[in-house]
Amino acid sequence: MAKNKRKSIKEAVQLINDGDMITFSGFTIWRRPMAIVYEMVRQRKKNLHLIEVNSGTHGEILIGAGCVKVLETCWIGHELYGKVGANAARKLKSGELIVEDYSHVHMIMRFAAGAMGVPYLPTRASLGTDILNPEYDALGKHGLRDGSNPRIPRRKFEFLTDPFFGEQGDIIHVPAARPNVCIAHVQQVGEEGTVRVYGQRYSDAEAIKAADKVIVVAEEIVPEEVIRQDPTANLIPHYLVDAIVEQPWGAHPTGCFGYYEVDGKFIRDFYSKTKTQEGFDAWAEEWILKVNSFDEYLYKIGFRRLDLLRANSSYKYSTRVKRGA
Amino acid sequence: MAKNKRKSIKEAVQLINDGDMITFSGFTIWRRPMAIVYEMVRQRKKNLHLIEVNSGTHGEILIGAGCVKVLETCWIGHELYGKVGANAARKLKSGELIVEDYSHVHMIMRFAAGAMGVPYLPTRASLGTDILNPEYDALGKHGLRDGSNPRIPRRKFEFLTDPFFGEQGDIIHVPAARPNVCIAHVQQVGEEGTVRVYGQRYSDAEAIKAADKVIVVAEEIVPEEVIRQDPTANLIPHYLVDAIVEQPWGAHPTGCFGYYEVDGKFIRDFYSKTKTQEGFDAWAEEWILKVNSFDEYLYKIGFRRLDLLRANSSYKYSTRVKRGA
Amino acid sequence: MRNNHSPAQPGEYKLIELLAVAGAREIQDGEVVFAGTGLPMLAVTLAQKTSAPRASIIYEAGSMDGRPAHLPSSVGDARCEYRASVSSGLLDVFGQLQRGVVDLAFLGGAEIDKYGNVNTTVIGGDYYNPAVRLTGSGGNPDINSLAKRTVFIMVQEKRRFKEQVDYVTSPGWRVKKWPGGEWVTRQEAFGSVFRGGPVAVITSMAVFRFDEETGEMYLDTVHPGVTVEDVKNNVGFDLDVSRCRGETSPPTYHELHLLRNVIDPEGLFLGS
Amino acid sequence: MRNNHSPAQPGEYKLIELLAVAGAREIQDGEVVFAGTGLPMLAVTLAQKTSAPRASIIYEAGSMDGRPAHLPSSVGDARCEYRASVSSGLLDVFGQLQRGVVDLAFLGGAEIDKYGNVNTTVIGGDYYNPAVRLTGSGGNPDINSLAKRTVFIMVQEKRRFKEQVDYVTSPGWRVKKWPGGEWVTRQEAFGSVFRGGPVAVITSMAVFRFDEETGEMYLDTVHPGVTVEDVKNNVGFDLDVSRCRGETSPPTYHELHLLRNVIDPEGLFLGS
Repeated sequence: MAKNKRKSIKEAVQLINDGDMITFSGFTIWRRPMAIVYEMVRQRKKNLHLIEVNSGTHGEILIGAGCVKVLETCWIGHELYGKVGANAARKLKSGELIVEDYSHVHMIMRFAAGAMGVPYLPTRASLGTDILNPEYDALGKHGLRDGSNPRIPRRKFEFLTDPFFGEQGDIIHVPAARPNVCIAHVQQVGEEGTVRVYGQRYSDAEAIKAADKVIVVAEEIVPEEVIRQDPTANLIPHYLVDAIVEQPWGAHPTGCFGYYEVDGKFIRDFYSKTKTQEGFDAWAEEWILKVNSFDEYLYKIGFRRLDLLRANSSYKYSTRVKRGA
Repeated sequence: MAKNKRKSIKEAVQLINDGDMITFSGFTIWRRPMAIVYEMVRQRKKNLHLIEVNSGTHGEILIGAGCVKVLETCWIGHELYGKVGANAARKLKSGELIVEDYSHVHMIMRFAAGAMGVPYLPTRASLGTDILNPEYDALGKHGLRDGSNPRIPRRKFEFLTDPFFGEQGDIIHVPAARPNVCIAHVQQVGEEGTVRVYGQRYSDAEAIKAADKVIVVAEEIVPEEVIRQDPTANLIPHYLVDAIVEQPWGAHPTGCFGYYEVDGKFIRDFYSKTKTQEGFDAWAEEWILKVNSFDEYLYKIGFRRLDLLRANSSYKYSTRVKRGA
Repeated sequence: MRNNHSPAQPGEYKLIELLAVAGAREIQDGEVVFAGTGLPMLAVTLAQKTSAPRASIIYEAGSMDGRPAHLPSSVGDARCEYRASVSSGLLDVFGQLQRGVVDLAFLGGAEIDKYGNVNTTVIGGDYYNPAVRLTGSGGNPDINSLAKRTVFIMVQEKRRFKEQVDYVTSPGWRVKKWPGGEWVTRQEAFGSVFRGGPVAVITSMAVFRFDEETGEMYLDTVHPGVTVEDVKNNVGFDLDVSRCRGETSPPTYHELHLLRNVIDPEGLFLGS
Repeated sequence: MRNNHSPAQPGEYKLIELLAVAGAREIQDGEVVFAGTGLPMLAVTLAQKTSAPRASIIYEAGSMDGRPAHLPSSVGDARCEYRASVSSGLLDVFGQLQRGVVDLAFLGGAEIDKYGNVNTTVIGGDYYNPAVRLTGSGGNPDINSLAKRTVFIMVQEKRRFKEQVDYVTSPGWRVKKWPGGEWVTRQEAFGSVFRGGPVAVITSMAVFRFDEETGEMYLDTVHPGVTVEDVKNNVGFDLDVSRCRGETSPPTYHELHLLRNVIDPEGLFLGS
């Protein structure tokens, strides 16, 4: 019934403009839209403002490649496979990257506010921390809270008290996240755009609903009439989705519940290369710029490795890949 | 593993105290915990403060029976089967019942605030309506906003503006709903208390999480290890549930997705009796006070009627009951 | 043999069928519509089966773009979520509404005034001791205040079309700004979230619209067999009839077929 | 044959095994525990298999009371939600946390000060141009500030145990009240949502607790083979050692068996 939303990865990335505020599906190193991220680097996107509940390997790639000007998040790293975001740390110190720190609850509430169409939400998380220190307002310090960009709030926080129940202690208002684009990797999408996520849904619903434009990459595009047989299992209605792309393994090296495992070895290798800019550049040359497409990238990784990562159909993760030290 | 939470309907109702603030699962005439409601009338609960996203037949029964002092909601009626809440209207006019009007969005946000542990949430719904008229603050007018009951907020609303994006127009803060007890009727509950709802979840998650004490009545108590085979299909973790009761047909005459239809004829008959207090009293005598248990009530309704209401397993509603005029 | 798409004649259709058809014609293809129980359901479902196959319907209990095999009796009905894109709950759908996803709202009302303010709460007497206590607001004011356009479908009676409603449940084009209570335009009250407002009132006698400047209701079309004078006699305020475009288009035979045999064969809202 | 429940001897267990066991002993049966990645997972899983079978674990990516068949490598891992009561997302679990459901938090940190303020953001230099930029807060301050008790598990080094941390990522017993920045007690900062705070810091050398009056850290037990002097030499502030109760209880053979053969046979956190 709906108009044809199907796009190639290249076409989908053309929907993203330089300077856009961007967010993503997933959590740290799980279900990140890597196929799109690699193509963003190939298309040399610039001055992006990443706003994420938490970041991870995908953020480190975009930051290392110089696509990112601002990162608003609570965390960046690679979990067990790389303890910090080395590209972000280097570019923060060189002044190329502005990092705005919020806590995890602050960020999820910012996205919930964006998703619900209100300018802020109240919370009581992380009182007494330097996250709330007015001197550590990075966007403010860089003069970006002057109202000229309507997506950047004029303050980092507001402090209030409760007039309803006479409760003591501060309430913090956190401003809505209002990204231009959300790029999501999910397990299944219907032909009209209905989104189904298997396993933990992280902050996907809030990220998608907060954004003005939504690009969904799925392991599989499935018949809309099939995905609608159990609408309670679906996360996002088709009318909120602008573009759909089918890309099996499209979240590699991050993991995808029910489909494949995190490729820890690949991420650990990436992390080790990111300790210098030269190291990252060489990695990006090899894994992004010298390969023309995600299919070519998969070919380079090889069937043997991918098949080891493939999830057991009962457990929903791989029982064959070696994970330990 | 968990302690035994299984209770009889009588025992579960003993967990509810006179004067408690109470909320329910469901929506208008769908999935209301009727078996518990009937027993509340039998146990002659008093001075209850109902706080509901919307009310329906269950609220009309408690109000008609004189159990309720305050009703905070956006709506009371019986959908197609009775256009207003006649007991509520009568007792409002006689001064026996205090009705506090909020809108649907206000109420769901009040419960979301309660569920998330914040004293209020912001919204922009229903500006310019008399719901916001300070003269129509029923709890305030009755002197109940003096802070003596910690569950009753000191104001009905607060009006603010947005400091983050420079948006014009008022933002309303609505106070959290903080009920003592939520009584929920659901399709399935695990032996440890894990709740699964099939079909629309209405405002069940928010109602349950906002309450301090949670009583769950289910069509079926199922093995915890079975309900945990698909945790993404579950709504509420076991540790939030205090008591579980198994009662097939326990939402009759309201409907239960996948199990049975709304009994429109029964509700229409009830509604017609509620036009006078005498009519209601006679109905309550016949259907509540003269029957000792919900099983006896079901026997009185009869297999033939119940079986017609039974849902088709594909459609999830009855295709055999006559619904039209 | 008569053309299926030709208009039916007076006497060949019921009033409620005319209202459903008039409602359906307000929907543009591809729109996201938020509809209440009853006539709005008939109108939206009819539109999906005729001119607006890509319209999506949200019902406030939590279903999005359901494709019911049988007409739902209320928004909480299991029938609403049959083959829906998503079925969840109130926080999801009202959040989307507040976010600005909804193009058109389809709602009912007991009373309306010349600015489109609607009352479904109390009639007569005092708020605390009314002559008639109704259901309360439900989602009416939320849906109406946060959608881009609203269409009301109502019974036409003089006592229901008032200079000023007894209680503003759902906001029209001139409203009070609380907590002060000063009269302002809808645009002023809503500020940044102003997205539009009531565009049509479809009643048992006519279709009304609102002046863009003054926000006042005017007569757009009268239903076949109804005169402008009849309408004036059933409106409790001074009604602008100068812009009446003539008659409301009647249902086609095809539309009647769909309503009677496909959409509501059980006579749930159409009656038997 | 030696008793499975008798204590293992120094040299028979690794430090990380001791830490996991010390962590597990902080958990009461039936508690709701919110745990971070790594050692906290070992501690909680061990407790569930020994003294606290009815403890439930929440992981911040959205799983509640999972019963993993294989040890998760991070909180987003599919293994977390195996046989969980509910698997959903961040808004759900953080909402429950803020609502007051969580009894105990299990977290890590890079630096800590004598009031239990923890830093995982920047070390050295200036906030805007630090010597070391770490991951940022994650959920550490949220979980610590909204649970009833918090246990930190950390590496013990003098440079990590500071008079004052370079950046307060996660709040201890004396914190700054923003936006003014005046030092206040944790109770004053949190007001109505004060529920408790850090109760223990388990490090590679010892277990520390906090004075109820002053909020200052003191030495509770030293690990087998570690002296009080060793600990003092690895703390950058004046440490109260007067209340030291002696040695941290070592793992039992049964606990070591569970950790090595049942909980982490892949050596994910225990190593090979």
